[in-house]
Amino acid sequence: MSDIVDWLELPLVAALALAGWRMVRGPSAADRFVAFDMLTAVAVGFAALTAVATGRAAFLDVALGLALVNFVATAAFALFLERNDGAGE
Amino acid sequence: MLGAGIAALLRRRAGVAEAVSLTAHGIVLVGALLLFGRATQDGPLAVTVFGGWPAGIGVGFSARLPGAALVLVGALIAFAGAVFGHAAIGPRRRRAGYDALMLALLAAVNGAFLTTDLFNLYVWFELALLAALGLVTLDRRQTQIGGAIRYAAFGMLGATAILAGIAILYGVAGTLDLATLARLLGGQAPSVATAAAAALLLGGLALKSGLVPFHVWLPSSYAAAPLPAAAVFAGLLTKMGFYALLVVFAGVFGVAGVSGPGATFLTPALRAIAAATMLLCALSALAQTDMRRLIGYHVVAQVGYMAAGLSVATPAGVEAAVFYMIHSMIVQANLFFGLGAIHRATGSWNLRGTGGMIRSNPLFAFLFAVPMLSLAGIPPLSGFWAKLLVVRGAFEGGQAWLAVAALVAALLTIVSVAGLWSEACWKSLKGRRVRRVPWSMLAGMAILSAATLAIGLLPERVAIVAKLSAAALARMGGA
Amino acid sequence: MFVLLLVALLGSCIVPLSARYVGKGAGFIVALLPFGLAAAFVAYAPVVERGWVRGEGVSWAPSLGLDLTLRLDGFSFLFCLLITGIGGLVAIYAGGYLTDKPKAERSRFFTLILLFMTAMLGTVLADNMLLLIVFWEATSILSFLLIGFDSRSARSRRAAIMALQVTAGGGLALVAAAAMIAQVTGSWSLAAVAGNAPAIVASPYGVAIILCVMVAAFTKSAQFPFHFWLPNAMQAPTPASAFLHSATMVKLGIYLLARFEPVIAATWWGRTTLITVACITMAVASVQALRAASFKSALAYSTMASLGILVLLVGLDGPAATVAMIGFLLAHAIYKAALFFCAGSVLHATGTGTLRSLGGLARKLPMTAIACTGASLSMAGIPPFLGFISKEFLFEAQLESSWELIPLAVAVLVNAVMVGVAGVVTLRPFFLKPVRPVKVEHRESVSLFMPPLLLALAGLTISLDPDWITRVAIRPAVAAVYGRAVPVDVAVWHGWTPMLALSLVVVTIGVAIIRWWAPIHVFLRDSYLIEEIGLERLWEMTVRGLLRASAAVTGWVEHGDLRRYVVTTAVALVGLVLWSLGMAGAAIRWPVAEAIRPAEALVALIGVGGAVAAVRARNLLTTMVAVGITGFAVAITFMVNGAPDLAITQFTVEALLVVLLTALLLAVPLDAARSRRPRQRAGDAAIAAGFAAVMFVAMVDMTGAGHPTPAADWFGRMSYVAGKGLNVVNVILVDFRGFDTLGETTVIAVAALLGASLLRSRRTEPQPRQAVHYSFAAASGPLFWLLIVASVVILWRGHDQPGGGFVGGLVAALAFAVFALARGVRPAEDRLRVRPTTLVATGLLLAIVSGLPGMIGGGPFLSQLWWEPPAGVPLPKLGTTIAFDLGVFLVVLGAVLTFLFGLRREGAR
Amino acid sequence: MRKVFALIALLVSFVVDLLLSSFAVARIVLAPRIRTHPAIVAMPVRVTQPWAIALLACFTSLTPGSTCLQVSEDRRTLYLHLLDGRDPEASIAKFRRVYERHLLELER
Amino acid sequence: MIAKLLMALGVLFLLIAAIGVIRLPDALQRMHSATKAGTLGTALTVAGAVVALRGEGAGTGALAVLFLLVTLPIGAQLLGRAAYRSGTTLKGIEHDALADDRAGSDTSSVDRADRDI
Amino acid sequence: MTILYAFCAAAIMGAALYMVLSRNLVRILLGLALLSTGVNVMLFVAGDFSSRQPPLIRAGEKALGEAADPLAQALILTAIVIGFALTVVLATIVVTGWRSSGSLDARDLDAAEQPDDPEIREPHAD
Ligand code: NA
Ligand code: NA
Repeated sequence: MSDIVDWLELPLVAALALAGWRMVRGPSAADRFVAFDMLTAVAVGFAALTAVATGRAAFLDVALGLALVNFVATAAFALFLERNDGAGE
Repeated sequence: MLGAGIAALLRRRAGVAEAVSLTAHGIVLVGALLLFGRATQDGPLAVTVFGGWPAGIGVGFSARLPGAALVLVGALIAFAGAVFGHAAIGPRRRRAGYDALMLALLAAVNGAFLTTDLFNLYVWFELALLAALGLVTLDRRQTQIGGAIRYAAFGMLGATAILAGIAILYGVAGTLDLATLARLLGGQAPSVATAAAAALLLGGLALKSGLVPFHVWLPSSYAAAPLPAAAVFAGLLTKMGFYALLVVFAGVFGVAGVSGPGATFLTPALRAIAAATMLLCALSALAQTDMRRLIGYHVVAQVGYMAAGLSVATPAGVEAAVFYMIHSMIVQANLFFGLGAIHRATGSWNLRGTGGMIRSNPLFAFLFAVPMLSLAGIPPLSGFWAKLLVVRGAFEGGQAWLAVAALVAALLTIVSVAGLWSEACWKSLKGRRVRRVPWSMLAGMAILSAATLAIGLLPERVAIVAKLSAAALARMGGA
Repeated sequence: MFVLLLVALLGSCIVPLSARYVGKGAGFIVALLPFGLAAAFVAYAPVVERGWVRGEGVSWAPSLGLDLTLRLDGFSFLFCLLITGIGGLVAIYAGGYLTDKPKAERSRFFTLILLFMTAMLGTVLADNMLLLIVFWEATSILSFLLIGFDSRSARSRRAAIMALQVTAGGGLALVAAAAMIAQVTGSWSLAAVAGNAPAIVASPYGVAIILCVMVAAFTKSAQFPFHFWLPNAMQAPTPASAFLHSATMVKLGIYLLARFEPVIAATWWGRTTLITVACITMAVASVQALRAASFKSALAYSTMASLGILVLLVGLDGPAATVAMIGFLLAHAIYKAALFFCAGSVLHATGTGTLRSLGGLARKLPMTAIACTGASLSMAGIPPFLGFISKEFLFEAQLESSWELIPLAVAVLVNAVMVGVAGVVTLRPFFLKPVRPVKVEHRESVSLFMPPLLLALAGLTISLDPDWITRVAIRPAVAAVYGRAVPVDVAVWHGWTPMLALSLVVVTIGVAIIRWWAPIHVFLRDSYLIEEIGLERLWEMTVRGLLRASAAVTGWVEHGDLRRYVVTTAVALVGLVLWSLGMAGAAIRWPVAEAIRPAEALVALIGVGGAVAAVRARNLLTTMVAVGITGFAVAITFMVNGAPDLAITQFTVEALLVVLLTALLLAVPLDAARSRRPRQRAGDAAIAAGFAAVMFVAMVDMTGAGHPTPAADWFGRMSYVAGKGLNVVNVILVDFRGFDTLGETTVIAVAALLGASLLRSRRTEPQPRQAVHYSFAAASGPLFWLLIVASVVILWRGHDQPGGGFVGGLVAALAFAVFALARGVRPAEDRLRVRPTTLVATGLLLAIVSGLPGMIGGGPFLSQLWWEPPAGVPLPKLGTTIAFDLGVFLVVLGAVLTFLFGLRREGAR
Repeated sequence: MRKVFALIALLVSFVVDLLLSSFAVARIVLAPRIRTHPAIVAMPVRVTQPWAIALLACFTSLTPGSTCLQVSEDRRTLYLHLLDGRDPEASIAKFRRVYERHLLELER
Repeated sequence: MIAKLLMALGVLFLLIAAIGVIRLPDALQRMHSATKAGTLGTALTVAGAVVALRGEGAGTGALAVLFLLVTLPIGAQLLGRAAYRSGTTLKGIEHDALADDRAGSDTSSVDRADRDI
Repeated sequence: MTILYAFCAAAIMGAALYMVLSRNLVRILLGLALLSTGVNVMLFVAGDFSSRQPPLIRAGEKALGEAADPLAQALILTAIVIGFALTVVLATIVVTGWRSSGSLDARDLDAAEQPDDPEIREPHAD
């Protein structure tokens, strides 16, 4: 099973890189936070793939944890954004 | 013992807090006495591993000698601080958590003095950092915040260097137990990794203990803290850093041991640091008019003496360092107490705004003279023996210039102390009444002055402790 | 002997208390102590006479080399007699002198004087050099306290500080000398020094030892170039000046030099140095003595000159020099103390000490005038006074020694000046007509005129009947200093000798000086040159320069720019590592090459990219986000390398940081314009790169060394067997290394406390709030409970699965965060019901208490206990670790909430 | 019973819509030139229960191509951001058909 | 096999979503890609993983997906409104009903409510 | 792989140090946070991560098989939490400082750092 995981990780890394790029580049704060959401999704994907690679369901716990916590970060971001007009470059 | 200390964290109501705090400090003091007794009787290897795991695996406390003795001294200082704080700390500060922070600080310091584990040491450093930060920012004044930011930034930098050093040692040895590390590293020729780790630990711990050129953050931070806390900082915090230096270099790397050059190559650097610290900081103290900064610089200079002892890299040097540490913890805390009392009496932290203490508070003047003269190394007070040991150690170790540096710094210290005495005690304060110092402050000072006198008049006890400590450190890995 | 010292010490503390109750007679009571001691010492006379050296060794601090060995030989004995004898007179005199002072102050003065006396006795009796130093420095400190006794006067304070600076500095030189001697000879005994002289001189420390001894002696005895403190020291109350600064303390330097003479003489330059210094001192002191305007300072300079003579005599070789030294020591102590007493009486009676404005006091202070005349005649070396005898010895020593003319010429000149000064200080105040009438406020009292009179008498009687003192004091003293017995013939008349001729020359010149004192005095006073070359100024400039240097160093070091501090620190750190690497000189060990897993490599590099982006970002939000990317990448790296616990924690921490830091960013401006100049940035980049480079090298070598994992392996084997847990990391955290975790929990608790303290107040925040967003508000309730349940599950399963108290607490905190975000801080706080800090405290207590049950069975703190259900019963296993973890959970929850509520409030302001 | 069916129908239509609109977004994203026609439209709502409005908002937000930006204060209007807003009426009609229909059923 | 397919599809969607985040012109549009194409990708990947683990961790996986489904739309709404409010540039917007209505009706109640956060 | 991770740890730490050298307090704060992340990676490199298996004992087994270094993980976990606590505390202090001084420039920390005027009476210790 881990063969395919090795292959699948690559596009996932690409997605990570793209999200990261958007996160850093912006240009607006909203763009960064959208990218952050994306980052979370990719990280969950990584958790799933790692679970498969190692054969341990424990990594799905990580996925769950990520899903739990990330929403809060997004909400915080959003509230930040509403408060801070013209945040960004 | 720690439990008693931390349990008091619970109480946050002002009145209760003080009682609890005083009790806890008292308990800690008694515990420290018992511990010290055990350390001197059972020999240096009474280890308690928490959780009951075999030594070298779990994290343990050991009643090793330097540590146990320092815990006792620390407990004494903290107890005196609690007594002193009766009048110095009001309900507002107590509500802000003063007592809990002090106890946490004490817990951290004791933890660091007793632990057998390198990583655990790091944890205690962080705890001390945070507790100290809490104390520095207790009043939320502008100066305090500035000092706190600097303190925090440097604390974290130092912690990073320390943790990086620990990481490397763990990577090389796969263990964090000090004794095991000492066994593994003490006799080895240095590798790139261990050399880097040693340097990182030296840098990080030098930062924690305020050695030049890592000292810049210290005097202003001390000036920012409320007084009994500043005293405890002076007495305990920098010494905690130095203790770790001692354990790491004399113990783990075995610089003073017969067996091996774990990091002997670093001692010239340490020597340079020590000399620079002694001279530069004693010099810096001269021009200070804020008394807290003045003594703050002396605190640093004193650490320089200890480092000088360690850097000689002989058992005699380590012995001197331990003796110096015990002496200087008490003296420096007491000096800060004295400053607090002067502030209480004259309303000023600035030398120019003080005066007349000898006429208004003769008992205070006597109690204050003891640590001052001891700081200056005037016999027969503890500071004289401490300096003598350092000087002797330097000569024995063939580092005559280090002895010269120590003596020159001592002269500078005398000059500075004489000025402080003249300004605060002799000079008359025009147009203002000098208030009386409350008894609790005097009592706090008396405890420490008595200790200084006792060490001064009966130095043999402490000297033996120092000698045994040096021996214990030297065979940390060999036992 | 030791008993005597102890008596002196105790007496000094107790006896002066009498001054609090007794008025005028206090001095007499206090004087009983020194006189008693003097009597006790006299009882030793037969012993000393036989040349015995008596030591009483008590080992005190052997590890430090300190023992209480005392030695009473002739030389010490002479000193002891002087100290106690003059000490007694000083006490009597002080009783009269200080009548107008408050009782407490008087009592303090007596204490200091008696303590000083004790210290002096200790110094001259000590054989152990450490003991000697103890007392030596004590005399310096007491001198400091006595000079500054009138502490309201700025001049007194300044003089005291100057004296302390010089003499205590000299004391440090003595410390150095002693340490070096101990290093060479292995002994701290002063008596052993003479015997080991060749070894000491031959050792690499030889020169340093002698120089240090000389510095110590010169500072104490006010020799050039350290002489300037002595005239200033006259700010001390006159009894103290008489005692310390003429009769006894300043002679300690002579004592020391005499003790070290064998060593000093063993070098080719030792004697030359002594004689040169002595000559310069004498010359300078003579000129200054003539310049001096006040009674006391004229005496002070003449004292300095006398000390120069003593040093000269130590430096000269031959037994006659030693005899002369001892004789002069004795004579000088006696007459100079008397003169000081007289000066004090004049000062006390008239309130002025300026020679030129005094006159005609003989009628009002007749006894003082008599005493002064007697003492002055002795000082002038007029037969039959003791001073004459000692001067004869002096010239004999000069002529007998191998030394040539210059010292002799200087000695003649100096003695002439002494004659002059003696004449002036007697004639002008007492017998010549004053320029203006002098008002006398007090009549002389017994306690004021008796001591000088006694001393003046002593000067006469000793010289007329020198046998006893010669036998008891002088001869043994000479023997002790010279090393063997020397025949000493003390008599007023030796016949027509060259010495007598020289004396005549001296007296002639002296009389001339007395005659033309006023013009000489005025000429010298006006001389700008002498003013300029004053070393006092040099010293003051040095001290001021030090202060300036100190201010400069402080200003330079404490420039207040955090950046430069960090630069210094970082450079030092990197430099230290580089230096260490260089010194270690080991080669880098490279790890075995492994296959690169591309995806993971890329993840890690994205982490680096995040860090780089954080560096480049000019906007704080961007920076935060970039740091977050690194955190994410690191978390993923942990995850793909088999560390689910780490990953969860890191992710959770990142999310929480977002929540908390956005609150921070709401409060502050986001724009972080460049604050460093391009060159600074380049420098910083270089530092950072250097730091990274050394870290990299260290890590590479570390991994190249292989990964021994003894502890980790043990944990892997024992985790389930001993710790009853499947999640090894968690078992380590709560059990094997539970203590770390406890410490860390305390860290968090303290952080919470700090946060609560910093973010306290402002509880009265306006308006209850409505939903931020419709759906969000609607969903926050269910989400809250979902998160709470999840947190409890995570907490519970932690021992076997990824999770545990930390993450559980963090997730629970997130539940409240959701609520706070959706509905506001206040409703969230209400939902929590208790204050976060209470949670923290409870949690911490729980964590600590959970470690206690294990102690009941005699185990150490944090021994975890387990209860396992009997087989087949579907109950979960229970252990104290769960309580521990729950404690951690509560602490984390409380702490995070403290900051969450506080910071979000802060951000909302 | 009717509500259960409504719920199942809701979920099924959601999954289908999710897939379809995901593909739609994918097509836009992968097209050689990005051509979008974003618009913000107001959608009058007929459900009245708060939970139903919230669910509607969530469902419209879940499917790619549309996001609820705001619920008007009188809870009568959803403001939706559409990736493809060329035909707002059609989109609103789609949401009515796919989600609101079932929600109304559940609400009753 | 199913597992592999599901995972591949999931990863593919995630990648496409990421590409969308890069390519789409403004923040609101990017959000469509990120939050939602991401949802599908994540769900598929987790499902694939659960299948690959032969059902081990199904509960956890399901919970994770469920939670994502609950939170993502809310997050999207929050972010969307915030983005809109923060005045992010909307490229090529054809019709802005909200702007029209906002001009008329006052939405300050929300602003007021926000003050406490 | 180890060399790569070592490089990453070093690079992160270097970048963090560069940020700490800045004069903006928030940048310093974020730099310190990044620094602790870097050190955590360093600790990770110090551990044995040759296996990708998590250090979880499989149900039914008594001991850990081939797995990543659990001790290093425990240490990192502690370090993460401590770093988090410190970061948050520092953030709080920075906010407080901003509130009281209105500046984020590290140079303004020392506005009151000059030897203080004796005339300025500081409040008494209660
Ligand atoms: Na410190
Ligand atoms: Na001689």
